[in-house]
Amino acid sequence: MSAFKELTKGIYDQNPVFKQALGLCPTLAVSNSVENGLGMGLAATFVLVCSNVIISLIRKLVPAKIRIPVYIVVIASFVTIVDYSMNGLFHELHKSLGLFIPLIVVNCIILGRAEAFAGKNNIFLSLLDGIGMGLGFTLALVLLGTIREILGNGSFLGIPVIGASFKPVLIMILPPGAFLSIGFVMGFFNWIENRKSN
Amino acid sequence: MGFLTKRSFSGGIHPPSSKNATKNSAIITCPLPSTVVIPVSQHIGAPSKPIVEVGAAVKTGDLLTEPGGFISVPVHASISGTVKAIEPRPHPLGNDVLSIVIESDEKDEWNSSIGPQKDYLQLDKQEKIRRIRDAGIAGMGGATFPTHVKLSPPGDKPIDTFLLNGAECEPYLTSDHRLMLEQPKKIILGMQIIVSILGAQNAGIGVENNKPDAIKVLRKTIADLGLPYKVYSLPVKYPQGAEKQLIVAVTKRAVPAGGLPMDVGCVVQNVGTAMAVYEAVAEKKPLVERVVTVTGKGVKNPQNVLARIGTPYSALLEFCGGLEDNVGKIIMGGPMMGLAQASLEIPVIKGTSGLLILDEKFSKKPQEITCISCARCVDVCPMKLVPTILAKKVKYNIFDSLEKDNVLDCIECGSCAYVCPSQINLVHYIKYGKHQVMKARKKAG
Amino acid sequence: MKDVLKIGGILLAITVIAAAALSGVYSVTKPLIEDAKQKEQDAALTVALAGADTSGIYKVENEEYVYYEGFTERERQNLIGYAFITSKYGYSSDIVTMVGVDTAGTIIGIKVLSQQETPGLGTRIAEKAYGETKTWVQKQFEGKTAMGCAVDKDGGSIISITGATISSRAVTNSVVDGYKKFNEFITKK
Amino acid sequence: MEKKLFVSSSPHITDRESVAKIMFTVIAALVPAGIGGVYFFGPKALWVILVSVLASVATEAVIQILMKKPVTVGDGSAILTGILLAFTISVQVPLWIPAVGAFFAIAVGKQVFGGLGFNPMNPALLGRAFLLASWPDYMIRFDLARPRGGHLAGIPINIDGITEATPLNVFRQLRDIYSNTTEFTGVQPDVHQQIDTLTSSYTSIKNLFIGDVGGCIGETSALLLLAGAAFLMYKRYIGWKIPFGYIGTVALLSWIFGGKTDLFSGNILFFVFSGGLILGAFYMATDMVTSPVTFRGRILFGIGCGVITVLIRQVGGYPEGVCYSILLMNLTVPLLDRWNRPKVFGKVKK
Repeated sequence: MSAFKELTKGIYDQNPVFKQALGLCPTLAVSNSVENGLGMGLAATFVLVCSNVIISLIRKLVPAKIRIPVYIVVIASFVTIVDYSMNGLFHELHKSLGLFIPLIVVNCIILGRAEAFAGKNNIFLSLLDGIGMGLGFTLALVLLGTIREILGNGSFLGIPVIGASFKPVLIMILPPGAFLSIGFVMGFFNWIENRKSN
Repeated sequence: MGFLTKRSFSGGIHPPSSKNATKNSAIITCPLPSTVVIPVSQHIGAPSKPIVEVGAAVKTGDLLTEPGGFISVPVHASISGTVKAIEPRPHPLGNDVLSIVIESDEKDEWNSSIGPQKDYLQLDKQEKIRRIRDAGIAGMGGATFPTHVKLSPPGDKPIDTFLLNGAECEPYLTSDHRLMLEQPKKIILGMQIIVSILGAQNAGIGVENNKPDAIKVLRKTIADLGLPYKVYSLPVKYPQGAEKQLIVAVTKRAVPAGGLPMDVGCVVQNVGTAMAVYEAVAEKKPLVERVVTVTGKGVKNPQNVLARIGTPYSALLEFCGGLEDNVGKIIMGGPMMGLAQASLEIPVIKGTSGLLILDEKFSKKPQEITCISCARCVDVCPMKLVPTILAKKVKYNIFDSLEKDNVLDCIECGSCAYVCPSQINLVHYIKYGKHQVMKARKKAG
Repeated sequence: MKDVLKIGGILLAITVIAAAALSGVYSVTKPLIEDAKQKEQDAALTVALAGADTSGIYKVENEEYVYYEGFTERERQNLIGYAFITSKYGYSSDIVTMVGVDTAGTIIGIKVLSQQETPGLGTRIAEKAYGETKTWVQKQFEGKTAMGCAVDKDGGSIISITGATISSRAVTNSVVDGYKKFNEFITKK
Repeated sequence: MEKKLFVSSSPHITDRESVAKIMFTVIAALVPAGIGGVYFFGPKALWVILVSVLASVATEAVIQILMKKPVTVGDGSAILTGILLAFTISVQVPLWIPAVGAFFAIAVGKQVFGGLGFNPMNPALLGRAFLLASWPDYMIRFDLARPRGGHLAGIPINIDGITEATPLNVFRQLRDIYSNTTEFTGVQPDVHQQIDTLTSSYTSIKNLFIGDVGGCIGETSALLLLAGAAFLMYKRYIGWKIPFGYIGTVALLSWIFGGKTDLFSGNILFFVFSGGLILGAFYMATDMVTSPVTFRGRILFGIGCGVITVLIRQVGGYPEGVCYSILLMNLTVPLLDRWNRPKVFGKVKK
C-alpha cells in the first residue's frame, strides 16, 4: 500500500461520510452552510490528524486493555484545544457551531481511525490517513453545505449567488434538508459505483 | 360484531353464482366411453396397488387395485372390457400417474356380487366401514379424502355432530344441487348409515339458501323417512362449503387453528359421498360413476352428466355438444378452487365435481401489478389471515416467519385473489409458501 | 497486581500530560476568549445605547442584577439611558436580547445576542431585510415604550414576522418582562 | 389438440376490480369538492389544481421513462396525488408552488421508494409538508381567501393584523390573546365574546359546513367532501374505521381540551369541520398504500391521527395538524400491522 494511497483513500474510495456512513451526526447538524461545514470539517481534521499522530506514537506503550480510554483522553484533549482556540479566534463561527465542537470527541470517524488505523500503523502513515480522512470529511461537509446553502438560502459562503427572484427552498437549511441532500448524494455515489461495476 | 348471530362465518365473498345454465337440467347419463383411464391414485393418501394384469378381462365394479395403506382406497373397473395398459397417464393434478386403461366390450356387465343387501343397517360398525372402504369412496366434494378414515375417528375424539355439506358454494357447479333434488332418498339413507357409524346425536344438512327447492325436497324426504335430521338454510356466501366455515355457521363451534373438525366433535361429508356410502353399504356398489357438471361459455350444451370414473374429458365434452371455438381454459372443479387442465385426454376421477370451460376472454389473467395494501384480501379471508403480508413474504423469499403467520391455516379458497384489485394471485404465492414451510418442517424432522 | 499498577500508571501519566497541555492552552486562550466576548458585548451595547460615548458605558453589578448605564461623556455626564439583558424561550431556543431604554422607558436600541430559531423564519428577528439597514427588532422596537410593547396578534403595534409569530411574540414579551424587572430594581434603589 | 389451453392456478375468476378503477372512483368523489373550491376561491383554484395534476403526471411519466420502467400514469394514482396536493394548499400561492410540490410528492414521496405500493408516506401530504417547510410565507397566506363574502362570525374587528384567516388560525389567535395574561398586553374585554361567537354561533358552523370560509382549496367544504366520502363508503373503497376513529378522537379530545380555559367546553362541530380534518380523515388517512391492513391496526391508526392532530392544534406551533399527524402515523403502519394481526380462525388464546 503506497503512502499516496493512504492519503487519498479517504477522499473518495473510503469517504467517511458517503462510503462508510461515519460521523453522520455532525454532518447532518452543521452542514447547513458552507462556512459551518468548512469550520467543522477543519476542526475535526485538526483533531483527527493530531490524535492519529499521538496515538500512533504511543501505540506500543499503551496496553490493549486501556487503549479506548487512552484514545478518548487524547481525542478529548485535542477537542478542548480546538474548542478554546476557536472560541478565542473565531468567536462567531464558534457560536454557530455551538455544541458540535465539543461533540467532536464522540465523532466516530476519529475514534474509528484511531482504532482501525493509527493504533496499528506508523506515524507517517497515520498522519497521511488522518489528513486524507479529515479532508474527505471536510469535503463531504462542504459539498452538503454548498447544496444546502445554495438551495436553501440562495447563497454561497454568505454571498448571494442566485438572483433575487429565486425563492430559497427553506427546507434545505432545516434538518430535513440534511437528510434529503445526504440521501441524494449517497444515492448518486451508489449509482456511480453500480455503473462502474457493471 | 354479531357475525355469529346469523348462520354464517366472518369474511367471504359474493361471486356471481353462474349456476343458471345447468341448475335446472336434470342429470343425464353419459354413454359408455370406448376406453376409460383409471388412475390408481384418485384420493389423498398412498396410491393403491394394481392387482390386475394387462390383458385381463374385467367386469364393471371389479376390483382393480388394493389400498396402499390405511389412508388409501382401491379403484374399480368402471366399464366391462379388457385391461389394455397399465402405464402413467396424464392426471388432473398435472403430473402423469400410473393408470389402468380399460377398453370397453360395450356390454357393461356388472360384477355379480353387486345388488341390494338386506338389513344393512343392522351390520356392525366395522363391516359398514369396510364396505365403504372396499367401495373406494373418497370425499366427492373435491378434496377426495378417504371417507372410511374420516368415519373412524380416534376414541378420544367423541363425535356428537354429523353435517352433510350441500352448500355447493363454488360458482357454476350444480352437481350436488341436482343430486339433492333427484336422489334425496339415497342421500338421506346414506346419512343415516354414517350417523349410525359415528353414533352422532345431532345430524343436519347445510344448504345455501339459493337452492330453496333442494331444501324443500330434503325436508320432505327426511319427514317421510321419519328421521330427526335438520336442514339448515345458509346465507349465500363463498366459501360456505368449506368444512370449518360450514361447522361454524351451523354449530357456532370454531375448529381450532391447525385442527380438524373432529376436534370439536364434528364430521362433515359431501352429499355425493353420502349417496355413494348408501350404495356401498346397501348395494355393495363400488364408486364407479359420479355426477359432473359440464358448464361454462366454452361448451355448447352445458348439463349435469352422470359419467363413469375414467371417462376422458374429450368423450364427456363430445356428449355435451363439443367445445366452442373460443375455448381458453378447462377447469376441473369450480372456478375458485378448481384446477386448470392441460389436456382433453385427462379422465374424470372421483373428485371431479365439474368441468368448467371458460372462453378466451375469461381465461387470460390481467398483468399483476404491485400491491397497494387495500386490505380487501384481509377483509374477505374466512380464516382471518393477512394474505397480503403472506404473499409479500413469499414473493421476497422470506419463509422463516411464515409458519408463525399461520400460513398453514390457509384453506386456499381463493377469496383473496378474487377481490385483489392489483390482480395478484395471492393463493398461488401462499400455496408455494405452504410448500416451503412443509419442506422445512420435513427437513427439521 | 503489578499489571494493575502498570496500567494505572500509564493512564495516570497520559492524563497528567493531557491536563498539563490543556492548562497551557487555557492560559493562552483565556484572554482571547474574554476579549472576543467583551467585543461582542461592546458591539451590542453600542447598538442598545446608541448615542452614548463608547467609553461612557458602565456596568452596574451587584448580587442580584446586572445592567449598564450609558453617558454621553466619559466622566458619567449626561445619563442617556440604561441597557439590560433579557431572554425568553421562543420557538426552539432561548432568545437573548440586549435592550437599551432611556430614563423615560423608551427603547433606544435593541440587539439579539443569541438565538437558535428556525432558519429563514424565526431567525429573521435578528436579520436585516433586503435593502434595510436595521434588523427586524431594531425596526420594530426602537422608539417604542418598552412597557406597552405587544405583537399585532395580541393587539399591539409590533408587526410580527409572517410564519414566526412565536419568535416575534417571545422577543416582544421578553422586552416587556425585562423592562419590568429592570424597573422594579431601579425604583427599589 | 390443436388449440392451446391456458393453465394457471386457481381462482380462475376475479371481481374485475382494478387499481385504476379505485383511483378514478376516488377522483370522481373529489370532483364536487374541487368544484366547490373553484366556486369559493375563484378560477385561480382551477389553475392550481390543473398545474398540480399535470406536474404529478409528468413527473411520474418522466421518472418512469428515465428508470426504464413501464409508465403507469394510466392507473390514476398520480392524478389523485396531484388533486389531493392542490386541495391542501392556499389559492394564493404562485403557480410554481403546486408544480414544485407535485414534483417533490411524486419524485421523493413515491418514485424514490419504488413507485405505487411502496411509498411509506402519503405522497400528497409529503409534498405539502415540503412546501410548508420550504415556503411558509406563501403557504400560510389566506387573507384573500374569501372572495365570495363568506365569513366567520366573531372575527374581531379591532385586530387588524390577522393575515391567516382560517377558522383555526383565528381561534388560536383569539385564545392566545385570552390566555396571554401579561398585564401589559391585557385581555381585551370582548375576546371572550368573540371566541364564543366564532366557535359556536350558527353562522360560523353553517359557513364551516358549507365551506364558505378561508382555508386551502379543497378542504373547506365539509358538505361536499362528505358527499364524496359517502359515495366511496357505499362503493366500499374506504372503510369506516380510520375516518371514524380519527374524527371521533378529534371530536372527543377537542371537546375536552378545546375550550377557552375550562375542560369539557370545546365546541365539537367547530373543531370537526374546521381545517383539513374531513379531507384528511376520509381521503388521506384512508390512502390504502399508507394505512394499516388489519382491523385493529386501522382503528388505532385513526385514533393516533386524532391524538396527534389535537396535540398539534392545541399546543403545537401550527394551528392545524392534520397533515403532520397523518404523515407521522403513516410511519407507524408496519408496526401497527405487525402488532395487530387478526386472531386466526379457531385460534385459542393460551
